[in-house]
Amino acid sequence: MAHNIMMPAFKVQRDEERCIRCGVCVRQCANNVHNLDEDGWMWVQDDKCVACHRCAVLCPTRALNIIEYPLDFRGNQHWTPASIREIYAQAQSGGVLLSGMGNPRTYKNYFDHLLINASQVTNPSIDPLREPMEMTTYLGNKNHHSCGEKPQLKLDIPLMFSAMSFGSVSINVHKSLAVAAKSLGTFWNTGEGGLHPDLLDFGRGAIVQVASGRFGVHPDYLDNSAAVEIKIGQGAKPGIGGHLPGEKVSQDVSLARMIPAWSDAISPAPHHDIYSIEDLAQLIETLKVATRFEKPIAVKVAAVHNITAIASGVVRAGADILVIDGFRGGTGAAPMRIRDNVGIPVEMALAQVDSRLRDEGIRSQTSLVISGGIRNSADVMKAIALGADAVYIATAALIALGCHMCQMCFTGLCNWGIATTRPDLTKRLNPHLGSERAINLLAAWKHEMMEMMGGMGINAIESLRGNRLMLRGIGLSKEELGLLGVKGVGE
Amino acid sequence: MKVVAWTEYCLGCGLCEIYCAAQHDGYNGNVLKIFKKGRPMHRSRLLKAEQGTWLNTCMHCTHAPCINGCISGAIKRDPNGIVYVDYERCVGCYSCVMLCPHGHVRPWSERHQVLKCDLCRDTGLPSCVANCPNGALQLVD
Amino acid sequence: MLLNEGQVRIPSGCAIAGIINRQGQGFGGGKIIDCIANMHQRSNGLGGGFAAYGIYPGFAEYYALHIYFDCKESRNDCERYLTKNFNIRLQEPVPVRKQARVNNAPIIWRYFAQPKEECLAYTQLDEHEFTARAVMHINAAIPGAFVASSGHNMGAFKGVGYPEDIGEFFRLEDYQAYLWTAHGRFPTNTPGWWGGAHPFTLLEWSVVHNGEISSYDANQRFLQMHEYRCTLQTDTEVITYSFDLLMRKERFNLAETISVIAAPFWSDINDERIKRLRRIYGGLLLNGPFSIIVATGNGLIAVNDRIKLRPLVAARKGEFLYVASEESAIRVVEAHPDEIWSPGGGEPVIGLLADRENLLDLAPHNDSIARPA
Amino acid sequence: MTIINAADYDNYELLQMLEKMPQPEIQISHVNGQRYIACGWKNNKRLILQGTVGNNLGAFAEGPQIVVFGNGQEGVANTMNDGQIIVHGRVGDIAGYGMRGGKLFIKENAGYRLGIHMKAYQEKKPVIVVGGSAGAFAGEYMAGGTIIILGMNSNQALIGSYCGTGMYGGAIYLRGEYPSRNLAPNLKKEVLGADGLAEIKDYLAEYVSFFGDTMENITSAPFTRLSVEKKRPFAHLYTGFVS
Repeated sequence: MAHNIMMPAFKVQRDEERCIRCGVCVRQCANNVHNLDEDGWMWVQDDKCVACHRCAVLCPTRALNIIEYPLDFRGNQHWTPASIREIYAQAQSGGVLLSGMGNPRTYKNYFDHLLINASQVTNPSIDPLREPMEMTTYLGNKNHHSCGEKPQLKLDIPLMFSAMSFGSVSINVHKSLAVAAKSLGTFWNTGEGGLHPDLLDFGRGAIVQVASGRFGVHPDYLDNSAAVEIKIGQGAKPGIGGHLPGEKVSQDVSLARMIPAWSDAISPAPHHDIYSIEDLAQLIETLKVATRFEKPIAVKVAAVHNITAIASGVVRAGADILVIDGFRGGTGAAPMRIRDNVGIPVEMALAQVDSRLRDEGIRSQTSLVISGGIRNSADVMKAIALGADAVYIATAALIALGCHMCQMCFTGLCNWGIATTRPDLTKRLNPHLGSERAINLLAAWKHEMMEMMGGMGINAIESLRGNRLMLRGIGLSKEELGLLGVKGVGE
Repeated sequence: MKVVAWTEYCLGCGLCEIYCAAQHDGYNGNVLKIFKKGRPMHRSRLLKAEQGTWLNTCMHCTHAPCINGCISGAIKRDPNGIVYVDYERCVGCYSCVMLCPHGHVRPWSERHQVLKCDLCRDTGLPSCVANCPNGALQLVD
Repeated sequence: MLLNEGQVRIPSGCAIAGIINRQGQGFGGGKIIDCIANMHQRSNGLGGGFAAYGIYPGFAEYYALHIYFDCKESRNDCERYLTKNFNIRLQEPVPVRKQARVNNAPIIWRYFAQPKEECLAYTQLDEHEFTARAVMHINAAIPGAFVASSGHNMGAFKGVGYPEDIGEFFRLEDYQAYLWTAHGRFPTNTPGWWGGAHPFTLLEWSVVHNGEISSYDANQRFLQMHEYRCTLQTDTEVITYSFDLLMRKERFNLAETISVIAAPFWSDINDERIKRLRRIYGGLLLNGPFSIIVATGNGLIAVNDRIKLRPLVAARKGEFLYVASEESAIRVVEAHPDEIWSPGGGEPVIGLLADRENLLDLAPHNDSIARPA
Repeated sequence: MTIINAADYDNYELLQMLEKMPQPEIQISHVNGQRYIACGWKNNKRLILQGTVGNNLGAFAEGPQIVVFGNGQEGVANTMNDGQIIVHGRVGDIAGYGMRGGKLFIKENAGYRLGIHMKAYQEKKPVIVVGGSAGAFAGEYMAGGTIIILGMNSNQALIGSYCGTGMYGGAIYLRGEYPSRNLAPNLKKEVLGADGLAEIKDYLAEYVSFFGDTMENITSAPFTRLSVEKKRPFAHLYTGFVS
């Protein structure tokens, strides 16, 4: 192939006044951006930089800065620099463009157009510092005909760590989140890559996934869990399967996934035993039978156009927990075109599904958990007020562990030890520190939520669930307000 | 008290050495200043071996051979148990360098004295521990 | 506010079954009920139904209209329309029995009717086309009225419930049909509208179907060009109209019709004529998972999508042909078939009445309305 | 041996009863469509089933020995981790989906998508032997293990199209020809002589012991072996991209 005509995306700036040639950047960059010759000559390869900021953060003299490469194309509103660069990349390689994390584009974010209520005069607000405030919630089938018989999950905080498979993320991410979930009284999710033998003790605190590839799925895996989640789809890449390249299937990943090391791990697009809704009912029943009706069965779907009908079907198929993942949900790798163009915002999906299930009188048969781009406690509050029982977070948890959102997870060269299975990189995430940071984050969110609930005069999370009167829309059209089922500000 | 390295999480980034050097000799942790103006001498060394990297640092032994062998009484133990060098007294005989079974005491040739970890006894938490980006160093009793 | 089928598209999964006696010998509905009841777990109680052929031999020359009414007013409106356009030989309620698990049944009547000569002359339509349009008119324009079936000597019996309960409700054991099909439904959501249950019918066509047609909108927009209005927004309606267009109107034979709706991959088509059909009728390729049983008075055909994403089993015993989503559903009524097999993707199972074999054609044409007495 | 008449119970009663029965060997007669039998079992119980067994027989199981005198439906040995299922008849679609261990012997035909995404792991090497023919997409995404299709008790074509699409491990043995034009680009085929059957000789012997053909008869026809030529069929599908 001829000379690559792509210029770098980022420029690494080194302040020579400050650089002390200590070599920390050289040793920390897995992309080999920084180089130190024996004669003390420092040089950088900008085209390898992914702007993960590892070098800049660790540089003891703050000598490094990374900026977008200043050389820009001639201004064009249609042929943006990104669209031109994408064509260069495909013309060079002939490949499907791959990217990591969730949809980064400028679609409307409905969380940012919702405002939360507070009490003034007519009912008192509550001071969460001194008065009781209940954040406990239960997930599962709460149909009054079957209450008490169906297995439930008890959450001390309406937040859980969403599915990220070992392989796409490092073992230390799993360790961090497993420890954090236990300490917080909530659950983490294994993702579709099985459970590493080191984490067997944390299985009972885990929601274990059964996905189309059936990696690491065996009777002990199902038994040693809090709940089983059938992964139909994920928000970052609805409708397609997954592909963990052999380079990431290390000896350890091989143990958990139960496939030979260094072989590709391909998840088919569908579960081949689910081609229709009654097949989903069949797999749910199969898993219930296999776990002797002791575990709640969750079904995770991506938020797509027909989500209300899908949700109704999933509930009627017997799912105890319905998980809806919006198009901002993260991923280790997704074809960029799919990540950026397929699916819908989870806020809309949630509002519509909750209403639909209530209209059909089946909302109590299932708990509704949403995920996909939840950034802070206000997003969580809004989701619960729109009708969610609980919220899954993953990207936010990874950011707490150090992720800098460079979106290059699929390379396996994560400098923060998160999206990698290389031992030398994996060790960069100390799970003792990681779990502490994850606990801190959720404890802080929990406190913020208690403050906001107190402000509304509510002291139990159940009273917020589906309480859309606690929300008002701002800057939304009448149709959007209608779809969200909330009033406009001032109404 | 001593600093314990947790090999499992040591990245080998070398920041411990850098901050160690900067913390001493009046630089108060100013990395830039010591590297630009001074002569950075770190007290502990980052070791690299096949099985990984770790900070090799003084264990402040209860029966420290370096104290026993010091001909000028320059190596002392403070009330917290920290073994340190009194540079007023050190004459650079290097007995301690030879006596330490772990190589934790190094010659400081240009001053004709020795270097060893003093757990940053004048400034609080050892600088290596405070600046390890991955919690791989811990100060233990 | 929940919308009925017709106002919103409701995908569903299902169980299907069909039995034909190729000699045209009638048998009671108990057999087909046993058959579909065996696959109870494939439905969720929100829809079950049956189509039966040969049940009204005394009225064989009349269109047998099974109509569901929400209330008396809609019945009055509908009857006013019917008497204006049809000579009605007999009208009566469809006999039902109370069934604990079947609720909210509409008012269900049947009418044995023939288009009035003057209406045919005025509209210059043949009687099939005239009746088909009348059915579409009632469904679309008379509120609260829905035509469940409209063919000669046949009827659809469907409602909200498990199919075995619906069968009991409609007293199907009292009918003698030589061809039965059945459907157990697993809709993803439904307000519980009886009209939305399957089979879907048009004239003599009836279709039961398992799966979801991913190409639905492409298909229905193609059919629009041929003056079909897919008012119910169901996959089954699209399937029925596709068969009606290809076989009744365009007069393609079964093999040709199958080569359109479950078209082989381009790389597998050698026949120039089939290639040409696919080029022209590509818009009728039913894409996505399905197994369907299409029936008329002439017989039935069962077929899978071209990559066989739904299960389908067929069996033969003497003059009986059985098809069902699961083998056990056949075994429950015929423990020892002569032959039992799973057809491949796009490979039809054809069960025609013995005297129609040479037809290779399911369609009820004007010139072939002869039916077993 | 304990004998149960499945017709006396509904599906879930039957499953509950089986779960509680301590006997090592249980025979069930008049099975017709009962689903989920032996799902998730972690034991070495022996089950003898007479009739048409419902969907997902032995799914997620680890260890049970199941003999079916009759036919199986969809999802036989779905994601099975270990154990043995012997079907003296035919089975429906997606038999052995995601199977990781154990053996599945079928006397007659298998439906579509046989053994897709089957994978081997350490000492676990799943094996499927089909006496009859198999439908399309057999061995799709196959990552390990062995599928053997003998085409003997069948009047259908030995194997449907798209065999081994996306396969990246394991091997498929066909007793007969496989047309080159149908060969997926990532696969290679070899025509085997009698000595080429060494790897599967034991499995064939087991087949003979269950279903009573002769080894001579089986090995009288040439076998074709389909295996992976390019281990990483999708290695160049994607392009990383710093945007």
